[in-house]
Amino acid sequence: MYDIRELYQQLIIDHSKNPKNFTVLKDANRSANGDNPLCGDKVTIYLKLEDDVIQDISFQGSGCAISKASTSIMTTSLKGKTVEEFQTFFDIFHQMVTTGKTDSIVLGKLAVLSGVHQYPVRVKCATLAWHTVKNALEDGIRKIATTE
Amino acid sequence: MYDIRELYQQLIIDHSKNPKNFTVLKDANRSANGDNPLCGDKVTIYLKLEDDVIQDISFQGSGCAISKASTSIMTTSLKGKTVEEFQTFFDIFHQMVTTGKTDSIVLGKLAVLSGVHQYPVRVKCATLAWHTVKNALEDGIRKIATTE
Amino acid sequence: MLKTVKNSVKNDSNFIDVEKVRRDFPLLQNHYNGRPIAFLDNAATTQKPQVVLDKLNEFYTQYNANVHRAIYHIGEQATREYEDARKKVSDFINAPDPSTIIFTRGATEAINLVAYSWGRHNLSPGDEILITEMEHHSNIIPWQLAVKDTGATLRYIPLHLPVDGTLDLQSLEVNLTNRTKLVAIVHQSNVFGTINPVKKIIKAAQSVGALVLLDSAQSVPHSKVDVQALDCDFLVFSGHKMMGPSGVGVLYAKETLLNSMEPFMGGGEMISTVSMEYSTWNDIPWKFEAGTPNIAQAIGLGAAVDYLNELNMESIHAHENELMDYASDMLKNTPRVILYGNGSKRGAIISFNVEGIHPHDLAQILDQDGIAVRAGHHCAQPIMKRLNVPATTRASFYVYNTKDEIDRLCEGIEKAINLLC
Amino acid sequence: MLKTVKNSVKNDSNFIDVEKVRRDFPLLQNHYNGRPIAFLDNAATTQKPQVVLDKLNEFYTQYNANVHRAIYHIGEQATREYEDARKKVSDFINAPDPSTIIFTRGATEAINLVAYSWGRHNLSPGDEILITEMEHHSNIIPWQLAVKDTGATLRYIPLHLPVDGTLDLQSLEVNLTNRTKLVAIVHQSNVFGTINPVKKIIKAAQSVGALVLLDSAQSVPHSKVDVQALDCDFLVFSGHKMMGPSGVGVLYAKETLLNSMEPFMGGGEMISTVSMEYSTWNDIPWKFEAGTPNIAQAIGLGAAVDYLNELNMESIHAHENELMDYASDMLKNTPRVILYGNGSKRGAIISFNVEGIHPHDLAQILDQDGIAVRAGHHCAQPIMKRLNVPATTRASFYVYNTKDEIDRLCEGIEKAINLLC
Ligand SMILES: Cc1ncc(COP(=O)(O)O)c(C=O)c1O
Ligand SMILES: Cc1ncc(COP(=O)(O)O)c(C=O)c1O
Ligand code: FES
Ligand code: FES
Repeated sequence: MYDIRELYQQLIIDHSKNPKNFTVLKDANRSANGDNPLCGDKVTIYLKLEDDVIQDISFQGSGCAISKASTSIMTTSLKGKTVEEFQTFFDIFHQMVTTGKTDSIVLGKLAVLSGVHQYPVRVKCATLAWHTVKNALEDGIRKIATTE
Repeated sequence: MYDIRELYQQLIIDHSKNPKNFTVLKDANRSANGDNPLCGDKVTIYLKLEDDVIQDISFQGSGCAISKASTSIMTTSLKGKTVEEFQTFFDIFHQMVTTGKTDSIVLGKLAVLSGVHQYPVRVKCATLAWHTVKNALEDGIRKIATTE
Repeated sequence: MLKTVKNSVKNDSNFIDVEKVRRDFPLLQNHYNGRPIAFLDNAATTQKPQVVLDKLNEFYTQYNANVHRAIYHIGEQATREYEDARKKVSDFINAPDPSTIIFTRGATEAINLVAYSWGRHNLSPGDEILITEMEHHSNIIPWQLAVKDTGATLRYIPLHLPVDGTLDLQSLEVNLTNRTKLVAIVHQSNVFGTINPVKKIIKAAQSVGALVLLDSAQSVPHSKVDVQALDCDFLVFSGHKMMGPSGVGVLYAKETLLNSMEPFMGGGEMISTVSMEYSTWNDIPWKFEAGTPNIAQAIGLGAAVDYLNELNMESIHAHENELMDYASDMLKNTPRVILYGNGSKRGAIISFNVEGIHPHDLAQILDQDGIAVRAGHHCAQPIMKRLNVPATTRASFYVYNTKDEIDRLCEGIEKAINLLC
Repeated sequence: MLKTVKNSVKNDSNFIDVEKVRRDFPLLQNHYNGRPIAFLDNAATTQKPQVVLDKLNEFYTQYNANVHRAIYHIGEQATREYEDARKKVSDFINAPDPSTIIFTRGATEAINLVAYSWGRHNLSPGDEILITEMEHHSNIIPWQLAVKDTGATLRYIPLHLPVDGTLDLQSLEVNLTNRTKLVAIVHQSNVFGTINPVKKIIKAAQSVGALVLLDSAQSVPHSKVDVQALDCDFLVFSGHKMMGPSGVGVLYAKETLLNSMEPFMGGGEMISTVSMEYSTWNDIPWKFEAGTPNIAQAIGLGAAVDYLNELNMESIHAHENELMDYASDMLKNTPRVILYGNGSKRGAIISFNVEGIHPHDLAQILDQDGIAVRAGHHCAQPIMKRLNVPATTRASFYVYNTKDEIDRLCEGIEKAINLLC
């Protein structure tokens, strides 16, 4: 017996209903769009990047509870992080949602998404926004599609 | 247990080794080529047709024992037949090699080929020359391929 | 909790003893998470009765051989069974002759075959292909690629607005001109279930001299389709959507068309003679079946056709109609459910969304209870655009589905609402 | 009657316990006309071990679902198994990445895919495609069709004369110029068994900037093939010739090529986004797999690969070499037998004729004793022309064949001689 509540934990539901930083960032100097071709969902990430530090971040778009929650919690976790820190952070997060290996000290609230690794089709949902941030950081404005 | 000798009866073997009318007919006024795409074998039929009567007939080409014997016995049976008689004859022969229903009074020696109906792939062998005669009668000179 | 009317299964239909039918399907005997599997994704693919699996096994253990050129007995038997399957399929759609039945990998390959063999050799700039906004990607992309290669133009019959799952047939007249060379249209929509008035459309197309291709992937498995009565030029469908194995589908086309068309793929069996400089083609249908065919799959499809005939297509259709009526009623009475499509003639496919719940989350939650539905764009992105949604949830039924499964679906939706909203 | 050396089967090879292997193959347990079936037509297709049939059954009864887009668990499992099969095939030929493995219906479709997706977009008048006189029709017709559409020229590397089953490699140098865009060549001949010096040919082709396609339909099932060591650009083979189900084959291609190539067929799964005006493509390999794939067949092929690996490709090859040596010796000592082809590197395929007996009559007579061989042009009419025969008889072996079966073949030939000559 598996219990769906292991995937849809309360924190995920809360964030998906009331996502944080769900707005267009007025003074963004970076942005990128991400597509999930599997479902047709899209996300736009807005970044204010200064001296390699993410000063502010927001998002817009459509998505499932998993993707909304992942994006919302991500935005709250990235503020103040450097580009390099983001990369490590993403690596650890990516490992968690694909293998279940959680480093909750580093990931904090994001650890709530560890259940995703049991649902391979949903990995894209959890990582879409992350890939999009990565793209915004690397490339300014470009359209990306996750390839997972 | 089936016995291959029901297919390869002595008369068939004899005709295949020493086919009758295996020559180019000098005074032919009709001829046609037949191809068996299944095996690549070819036959050429030469006819001397006068007032709708097959005065003489011969053949050339390559083929298996079944096709050679069928062609050889056919040539011996067609001399003197009218075009119309050929058509009835072919119909009865065709029925025999596809269904096994033999009318040995009409078919005479050709009845020896009745075993063919048990080997659907070989029906083409037995009828190739017949189709070719039909074509020569209808059309003078044309290349035909059986469609069975 | 919903109030549900639990009919005894025997009464599900006048003809179909659904519990008896279900016993023929090994996969339906499985449980997941403690619940029997309710397979409600039959528009994507269907489950296989034991007789089809037995037939595959019979082929592989008794007469597995390559077809058409073998002298030995298992090769002859394989050939006979393969061509018998063609005959069964031919009879099933009332084709005039088995030679008009080409085995392909699926409906998709069948459409591509036409787009290459007919399309690339018959289309030029100025010519138009007319499809609809209701098409599956399989009946869009091949034409997008074909018009790119030939300079022809692709036009669409729009959906009726506001979207009710039907076509705007008034625009058919505007779009259908003597420039129209082909009308390629879905027989039954895989999103809305709408059964399009194809007979009328075929008549209209014929009046301007256009050919008609019917994408019958969703109709042939569920009702009696008669290609001669329809008088369509091409018709395609997939074996896996009608209880057959994966990896086999069918192109039917009129004999004169097949005879005049260029081959699609080159290889063994489709030739008559080969020289280094040029080759000549085999007769139809083999001209279009290059290489070793999907032998076991075609034979398995023949067994599926036998099984469907035994159940009787009219009885299947009646059972599904009953399920659809029930499902529509039940879903209408489920909170937050938005139903899409309400054409008067519909097959057993129902698309919906639940306000506030993403279709993928809904499908995930239903899966916990062993209910398999589809969430997504259903390979019909133009429809999603018109509906202005990224995706929908879709339940689609077959003869082995029950009202009880529909009850479970509605209960599952309520559960998802309680969890996520 | 021939004097035959009846080895105990255990000694047939150092590695393969052939009696044990045979027990894995249900079809080989059958008798015909009172004799066990000796299946000596493995170049046409091969028998299936129980593990492959079990895998097919597992798929259909446990997780039959459409792949790639299902949220529910059987759909996820089907997808996982399908992609696992791709990984297995990828490892089997040492491909750099599973994304370079495209599932097709067979070798024939794989070659046609290249002829369309690469050929139609990269060939122009003046360009040349170089094939050989030793090709299977599947590697001739697609190029005849492609040059007709593009105005390019098709050239042939001739057979060595007098015909010994090898290529005239001196003419390779003459024919290979900077006009040559593609060399498409059979890895192992399905008529002579000759294993062509493809590594040398690939080097030569690369030196003029030509791509190389290997038709490995006869090599991959019988020996270790390593696409990275060979450095070929394309390589194709068929599942049914390597113990897999019918209806599945493989195209391997270098990643950069696949990425730059246009799609072949359009439909579901091969797209990223679809609008009414244009569409964008999915990543490789899916870009080339339009529509519902041959799911069960690919998964079954994965099981066949597992089985072959377990037996070990080197052991299989050694066993077959031993059979070939034995068969050559035995046939040489059988009256009236004319053997074709004597290349030094050969797979387990032997073509011959018996003086005074048509190959089809011979095959028919052998069939009476349960011996299945092929008679015909073997889809290689240009070779027949060079041999100046309409057809040959061909015996071709696999790991489950025995010396005893070769003895029976030779006895059958003597019987045919007694009957017909
Ligand atoms: C050398 C060669 N190439 C290609 C093919 C074609 O394979 P398939 O018919 O499985 O597509 C064959 C088998 O018939 C072959 O022997
Ligand atoms: C309406 C319609 N057309 C075409 C197809 C394509 O069928 P397949 O994927 O079996 O080729 C489908 C199924 O997905 C469909 O529903
Ligand atoms: S389903 Fe679209 S992002 Fe999760
Ligand atoms: S085998 Fe060629 S005609 Fe009989």
